[in-house]
Amino acid sequence: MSAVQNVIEMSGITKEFGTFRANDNINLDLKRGEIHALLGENGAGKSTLMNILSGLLEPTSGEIKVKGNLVKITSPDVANELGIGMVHQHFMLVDKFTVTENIMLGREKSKFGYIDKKSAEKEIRELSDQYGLKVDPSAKVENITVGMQQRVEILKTLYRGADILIFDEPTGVLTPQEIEELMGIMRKLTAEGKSIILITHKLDEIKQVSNRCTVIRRGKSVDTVDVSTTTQQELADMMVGRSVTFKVDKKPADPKGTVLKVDQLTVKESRGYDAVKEISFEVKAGEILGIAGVDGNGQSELIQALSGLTKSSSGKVHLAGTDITNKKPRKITEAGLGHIPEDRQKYGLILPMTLEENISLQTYYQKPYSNHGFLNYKEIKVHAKRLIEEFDVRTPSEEHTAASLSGGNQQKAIIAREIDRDPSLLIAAQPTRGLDVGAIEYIHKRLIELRDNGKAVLLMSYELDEVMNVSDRIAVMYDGKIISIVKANETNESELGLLMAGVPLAEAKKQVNEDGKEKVTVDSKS
Amino acid sequence: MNTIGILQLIVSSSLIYAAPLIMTALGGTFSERSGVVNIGLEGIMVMGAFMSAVFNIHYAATFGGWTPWFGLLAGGVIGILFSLIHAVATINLRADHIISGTVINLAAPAIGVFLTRAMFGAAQTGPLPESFGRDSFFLLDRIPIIGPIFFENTSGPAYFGILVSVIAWFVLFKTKFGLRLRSVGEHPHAAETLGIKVYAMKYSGVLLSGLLGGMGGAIQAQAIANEFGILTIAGQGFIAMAAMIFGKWNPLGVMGAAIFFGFAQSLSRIGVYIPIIQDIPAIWLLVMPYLLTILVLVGVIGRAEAPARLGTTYIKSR
Amino acid sequence: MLSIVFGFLFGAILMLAFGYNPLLAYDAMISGVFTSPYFMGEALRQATALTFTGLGFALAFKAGFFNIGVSGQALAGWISAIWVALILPDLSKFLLLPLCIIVGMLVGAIWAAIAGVLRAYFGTSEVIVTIMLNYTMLQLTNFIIRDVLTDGGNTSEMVGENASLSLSWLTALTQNSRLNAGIFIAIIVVILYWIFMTRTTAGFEIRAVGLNSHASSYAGMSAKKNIILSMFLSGALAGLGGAIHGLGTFGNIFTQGGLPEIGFDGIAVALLGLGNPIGIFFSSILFGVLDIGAGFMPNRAGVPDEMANIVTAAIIFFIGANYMIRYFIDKRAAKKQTSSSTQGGKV
Amino acid sequence: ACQGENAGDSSEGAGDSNDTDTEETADFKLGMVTDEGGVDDRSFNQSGWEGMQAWAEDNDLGEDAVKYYQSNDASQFVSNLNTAIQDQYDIIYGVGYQLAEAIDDVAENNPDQHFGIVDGAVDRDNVVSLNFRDHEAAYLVGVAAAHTTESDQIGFVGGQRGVVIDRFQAGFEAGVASVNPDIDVDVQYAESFADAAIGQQIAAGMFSSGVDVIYHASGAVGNGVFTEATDRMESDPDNQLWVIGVDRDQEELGEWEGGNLTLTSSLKAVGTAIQLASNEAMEEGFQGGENIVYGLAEDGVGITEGNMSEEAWSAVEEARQAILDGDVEIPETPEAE
Ligand SMILES: Nc1ncnc2c1ncn2[C@@H]1O[C@H](COP(=O)(O)OP(=O)(O)OP(=O)(O)O)[C@@H](O)[C@H]1O
Ligand SMILES: Nc1ncnc2c1ncn2[C@@H]1O[C@H](COP(=O)(O)OP(=O)(O)OP(=O)(O)O)[C@@H](O)[C@H]1O
Ligand SMILES: [Mg+2]
Ligand SMILES: [Mg+2]
Repeated sequence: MSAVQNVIEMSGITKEFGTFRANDNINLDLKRGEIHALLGENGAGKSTLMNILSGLLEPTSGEIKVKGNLVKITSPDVANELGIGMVHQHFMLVDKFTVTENIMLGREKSKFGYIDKKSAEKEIRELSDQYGLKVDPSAKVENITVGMQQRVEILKTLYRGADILIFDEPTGVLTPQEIEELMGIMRKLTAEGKSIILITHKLDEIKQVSNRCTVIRRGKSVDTVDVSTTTQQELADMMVGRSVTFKVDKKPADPKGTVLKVDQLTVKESRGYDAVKEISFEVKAGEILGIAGVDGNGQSELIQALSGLTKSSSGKVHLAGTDITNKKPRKITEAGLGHIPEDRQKYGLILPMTLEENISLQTYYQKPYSNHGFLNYKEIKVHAKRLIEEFDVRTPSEEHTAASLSGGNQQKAIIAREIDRDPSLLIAAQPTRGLDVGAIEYIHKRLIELRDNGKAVLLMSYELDEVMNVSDRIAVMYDGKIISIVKANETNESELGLLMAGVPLAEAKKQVNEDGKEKVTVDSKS
Repeated sequence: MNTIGILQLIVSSSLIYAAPLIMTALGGTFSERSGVVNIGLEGIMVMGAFMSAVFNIHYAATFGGWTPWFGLLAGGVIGILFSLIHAVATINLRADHIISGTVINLAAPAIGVFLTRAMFGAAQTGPLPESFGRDSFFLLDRIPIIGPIFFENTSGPAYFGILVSVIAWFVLFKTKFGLRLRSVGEHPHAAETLGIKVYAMKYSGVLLSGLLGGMGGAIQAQAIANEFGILTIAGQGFIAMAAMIFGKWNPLGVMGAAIFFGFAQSLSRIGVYIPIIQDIPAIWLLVMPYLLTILVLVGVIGRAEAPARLGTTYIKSR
Repeated sequence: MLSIVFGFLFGAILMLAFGYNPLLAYDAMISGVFTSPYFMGEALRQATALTFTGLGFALAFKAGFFNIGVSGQALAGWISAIWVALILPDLSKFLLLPLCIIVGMLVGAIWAAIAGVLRAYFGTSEVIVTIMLNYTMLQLTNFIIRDVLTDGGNTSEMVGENASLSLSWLTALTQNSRLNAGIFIAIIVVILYWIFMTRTTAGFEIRAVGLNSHASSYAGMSAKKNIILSMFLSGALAGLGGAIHGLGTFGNIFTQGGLPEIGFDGIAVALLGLGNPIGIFFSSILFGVLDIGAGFMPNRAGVPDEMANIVTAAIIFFIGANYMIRYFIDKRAAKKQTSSSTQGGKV
Repeated sequence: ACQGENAGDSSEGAGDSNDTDTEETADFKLGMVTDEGGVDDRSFNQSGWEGMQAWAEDNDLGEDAVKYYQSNDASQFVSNLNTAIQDQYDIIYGVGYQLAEAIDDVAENNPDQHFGIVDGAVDRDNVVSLNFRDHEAAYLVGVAAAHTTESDQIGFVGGQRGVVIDRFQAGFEAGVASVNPDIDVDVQYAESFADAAIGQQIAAGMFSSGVDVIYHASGAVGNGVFTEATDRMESDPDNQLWVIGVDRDQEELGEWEGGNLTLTSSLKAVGTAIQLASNEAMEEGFQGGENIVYGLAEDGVGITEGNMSEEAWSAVEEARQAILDGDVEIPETPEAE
C-alpha cells in the first residue's frame, strides 16, 4: 500500500431512475486526507452519486471500493460501518429534537433501552471542542441558526466515527463568516487524516480548499483536475460545456423617484421580540438596493412585513405613493409589489398544482384570467405558455405539476410570474439559492433588465458576491437595524463583512484600510 | 352525600368512562408519533372487544378471576392483527391513511357481528362469566381522605391505563425506541440516513396502536358492557382520537384528556347529586361534556401540534 | 373499477371460506335491486343522501380539513328542515319547500362553520371539534323532538304535502319507492360542485389553501376566510343532504340513538369517489345498491348482510391501496417490455 | 314470487333441521321486519321472531311460513317492508315503535296487504296494532322494589325519553308509591340505548347516593347498570344491591361471586302477542284497524319471581290480582314534576 492511498474508488457507477440515467458510468476516487470537489450543473447527478456512496441509493451498476476492499453499500448503516458520513444538501435534522438527540439518533447510548443523555452530551462536547464545532447540545434544532444546524450535521458524522465525509452544498445557506469557519473546519478534519468530498456550485470555494475536482455533466464524468493548476473560468466552462461570463454586465444606475419608502418600521418576530427595529430606508425607481447581513438579523422579517405576510408593530411603509402599512398581501401586490420569496417551495409555489395554475397564482382573480369569479383556463394557458417560453422554464408542458420541475426551473417559473406582472418594486429574496451558475447568470440578467426598465428592486441575499455584483446600493442589516447603506461600487468584501458583524461604518473603513496595508506587506514578503 | 363521597364518586365514575379511552388514545399516540394517522381506532376497539368477549366466555373456567386480564391480552393480540392491515396498507401499499382507517372502521363491526353470529347464534355474546370488577389498592386505600377517594373500590383497568401511560411516556421520551419512533414521525428521511429502519418503526407504531386499541376495546367489553355486541363500541374510538389530539400526542397529556372526558361525562350523569350543578337544565348537562371539551381546547390548550410528517406516506429512496 | 372487482372477489373468497355461496349472494343482491323498479328507486334514493354528505366531506378534505362532523351537520339540516316545515305548514309549496331546504343547508353550514372559525382563529383541531359537535347535535335534536316538536314523543309529525319532495311520476315509475326530487337536486349539485371547484376563483382558492396554506397567503388569499368558507360549504352540503333525507326519505324526524349513517357512509363515498364529484355520485349509487341489495342476501342466499359491509370495506381498501394494483400492472408491463426489447435486440 | 331455497338459513335456532321443500305447503305466512338491532338481539326482536317460529311449529306450517327482514338503519324500514310485500305474506309485522311511520306509509300504498305493528299504533284498516301494558309489569316490579329496599331509595334508569319508556317509568313509580309513598325514586335518563359506560356511571351515582334497587329500561345501557352492581357487590358483599331487568328475564346478567342480584325482570312477550294475534287472524279473520293491547291478563307482560323475598313475591301476587280485578289504575305517563 502506498502512502497516498485511495480511500474511495467508485468505478463505472450508473444509476437509472426508470428510463432516466442520472449517473452514467462515473468514476471517482478519493485520496486519504484530500478534499475532493464535485462540480456540476443542477441535476448533473452529484447528489445521486453521493447518495449511492452513503447507502441511500443502490447503483444500477458499478463498483465501489472502500479502503481497497470491494463493498456493497446497501444501507446507510453499512456506509456508517465503513466510516462514510454525509452532510446532506437539505439538512436531515429533526426540528423538534434537541441537538444531542439529533446527533445520537440511531447510535444512542443506552442501558436496557434507556437513553443515557448525559454521556452522549459529554461526548458531543468533546467532539465539538476537538474540531471547533460550537453547538448547544440541549437546544432544540428549530431554535438554532442555520450555521449551527450545519455543525450539528457534521457532528453527526463525526459522532459515528466517520473518516470519509461528504458535504453536499454545505455553504448554500451560510454567511461569509460561517463559510470561512467551515473551510477552517474542513482543513482541520483533513489534517486529522479524514477525507472529504465537497459538492458546491461556488468555484472560489473549490479553489480555496480543495485539492482535486471532478466535473460532472449530465450524469457523465467530464474530467478530474488538479485544482491548483486550473482556473475558475476553466472549471466553469468544463461544467457547462460552453464559455460562461461571471461579471455581471450592467450600466450605471439611473435612479428616479422613490418607489418604496420605509419609515421607522418595527416588526416582532413570532416569539415576540423585535426582529426589525425602527428601520427606515428608500428604494428608488431604476435602482437595485441590496440587503446584506448575516442570516437571522431581521432580513426575513423585514421582507415578510413589507409583503404583508406578517404585521409590523409600528412604523409606516409606502409603495409607489400608497400607504401599504399592515395591508393584506393582496392589497400590497396590487399596489405594485412583486415578490420572489425566500423559500420557494413553501411560499412561492403550490407544488401539487399545475405549472399554469402556479403561474397565475397572483393574477387568477383578475381579468382576463377570470371573469365574475369564473376562471378562464384558455387565457391562463396562453399566458403560461408565453412565460414558459419567454423565461425558458424547462418542463414537458404547462399542465405538469410544479413539483415535477427541478429547483432551478421552479425558481424561473416564480420569477417569470413576478416580473411579468410589471411590478414597480420587486423584492427578490435569495433568488439564486442552490442554483447553478448558468441559472444564476440568467436570473441576475433579468433583475438588471428590470432595473433598466425603471423599476425598483430590493435584493436580499446572504451571498456577498451576489449583493455586490448586482446591487447599486447595499444596506447592511445587523441586529434588526440597518447599520449602514453603502454604494456597491465604493465598498469591498472586507468592509461589508465588518459591517455585517456590527462594526460601524467609520470604524470598518479604518480597519479595512489597516488590514489592507498589512495584507500588502504580507503579500510582498511571500 | 358528603363531600368525600361525592369526590369518590366523581373520581371513580370518571375513571370508569376513561379506562377504555386511555388505552386506545395511547395506541393512537404511538401510531401517530410514527407518522401514521389511525382513525381506525374505533374498528380496532370493536375487534378487541369481540376477541376479549370470546376469550372470556371460553376460558373463564380455566383462568377464573384472571380471565379478564388474559382477555385483555387476547383483545390486544387481535388488535395487532387488525392493525397489521392498516400498517401494510399505509406503509407498503401507500394507501391514504384515512381511507385505510375508514376501511377498518367499516369492516370491524361487520366482521365482529358476523363472527358472533357464527359462534353464538346471536348478534350478542351474552354476559361474560368474569369481569374486571372493582379493586382496592393494598395499603394505599388506607391513606386518609386520599385513600377512599382514589384507591378504594375503584377501576382496576383505569389504573392499569394510568400505569401504561407512564410507561408509554417513558418509552416515548426516554428510550432509544421512543426517540427513533418519534424521529420517523417527524423526519423519516433524516431517520433513514441515520440507519433507522423507517418501515420497521412505523410498523411498531401502528402495531402498538393495535395492541393498545384492542386492549381498550377489551376493557370496554369486560369492565363495562360485560358482553360483546354491535353497541359495545359506540364511538369510543373517535373520542379516544379526540383525547389523543387533546393530549397533544403526549402519553401523560393523553391520559389527562381521557380522564377529562370521563370527568365531563360523569358530571352530566352524577351532577344531580352535586349542589348548583343539579339546577342546570338536563339538556345542558347532556351536551356539556362536548361543549366543555371545545371550550377547554379553545381557551386553555390552543393549537395542537401534530408530528411533522403525520399522514404522509414515506417512500424509501432506492 | 378494478378495485370494485377486487372488492367483490375478496368478498366471494370470504364467503367461500365460511361455506356460503358467493354467486347466489351476489345474484340475490344484484337481481334484487335491478329487477325491480322499486328497489332501483330505493337504491337511488339512498344514493341521493350519500352524494350530498360525500360531497360535503370531499370539499373540506380538498381544503385540507377532516370534517368528521358531516353526520352531525346532516342531522342539523334534517331537524331544521322538518322544523320549518312543521312551523309553516300553510305556506305554499313554492315557498315552503325551498325555504326548508335552504334553512337545513344553512343550519348545517353554520354548525360546521363553528369548527372552521375555531380552527381559523384559535387553531383548534377541527377533528375534535366536529366530533364533539356531532354528539352535541345528536342530543340537541333528540331534545328538540321531544320537548319542542312533540310533547314527550319520539317521532315528529309528518310534514305536509307542501314540504314534500316526492314527485308522483317518479314514485309511480319506481312502484312507490321513496325516490324523490332530491336526486335531481343531487345531480345539479354535483355539476355545481364541479364547476365551483375547478372553474371558479373561490374553488381555486380552496384547493390552493388545502395544498399549501403558506403559498396561498403569499398569493393574497386569506387562509382564515378559506378555512371558514370551506367548512361552511362542507356543512351546507351535509345539511342539504340531511334536509333532503328528512323531507324526501322520511318526511319527519325521530329520536335517534346514534348519528345518522349517511354521515359516515358519506365519508366512505367521498374516499371511494376520490374526491371527484362525478366519482362521488357514482360511488353513492354503488353504495345505494350495496345497501339496498344487502337486504336480499340473508333471505335469498342465506348470507348475513354484514357481508355487504365487508365487501364495501374491501372495495375501499383496494381503491386506497391502488398503488399495489398499479405496481403489479406496471411490473407486468415492464416485463413485457423487457422481453420484447430483448427480442428486438436479437433481430 | 321467488323465495330463496335457503331461506331456512336465516332462521337460525329452533327447528332448523327440516330441509325438505315446503314451499307450497304454507297456506298462511308471516313476515317480520325488525327494528335496529336485528333478530338475534336477545331481546325485543328476538322474542318476536321466536314467537313467530313457535307459531309456525304449533300450526304445523313448516319453516317457510315465517321469515324476517333485518333493518340496520331507520331508512331501511320502508324498503324492508316492501321486500316483504314482494315475498307475499298474509301479515307483515313491524317490531318496534320506530316502524310505525313506515308501516303507516307502506300500508297506505298497499291497501290489500295486511300489516301488524308491535309496540306502536297505526290507524288503518289493513293494520293491526299490538301493544303492551308495560306499565302493569313496571308497576309490579315497582312493588317488588319497594318491598325490597332497605334504604327507601330506589333508582330508575331510562334509555331515551319517550312514550314507551314513559310507561315504564310511570308504572314503576306508581308501583313503588303504592307500597310506600315516602320512598324516593331517583329517575335518570342515559339518553342512549347503547353506551353501557353511561349506565355504569349513572348506577354508580345512584348507589353512592344510597339507592339499593335500580330498575332499568335502557337496552344495552342497562349492561352498565348490572356491571356496576355486580362490581360493588363483589367488593362489598354485605351491602346488598339489586337490579331489576327489563323485557326478558335478565337473571343471567345479575350473576356475581356470591349469588345473583337480579331482583326480578319485567317481561314483555312480543312473541306471545304475535302468536295470539296471528292465530286469531288465521281463525277469525284479520283484525284490521284494531289496537289490541296485551297486559297481565293476556300474559302479554309479566314478571319473574327472580330472587325476591317471599314477602315481596306475595305482595306482587296480590298486586297482580288487584290489577287483574281492575282495582288499580296505573298511569301511563309520569307525573309532571
Ligand atoms: N428519486 C429520483 N427519481 C427519479 N429521478 C431522480 C431522482 N433523484 C434524482 N433524479 C434525477 O437525477 C438527476 C440528478 O439529480 P441530483 O440530485 O443528483 O442532481 P445534482 O447534481 O445533485 O443537482 P443539484 O446541483 O441541483 O443538487 C436529476 O436531474 C433528477 O432528474
Ligand atoms: N422521486 C422522484 N421521482 C421522480 N422524479 C424525481 C424524484 N425526485 C426528484 N425527481 C426529479 O428530480 C429533478 C430534480 O430534483 P431535485 O430536487 O434533486 O432538484 P435539483 O436537481 O437539486 O435541481 P435544482 O438544483 O435546480 O434545485 C426533478 O426534475 C424531479 O422531477
Ligand atoms: Mg444535489
Ligand atoms: Mg439542488
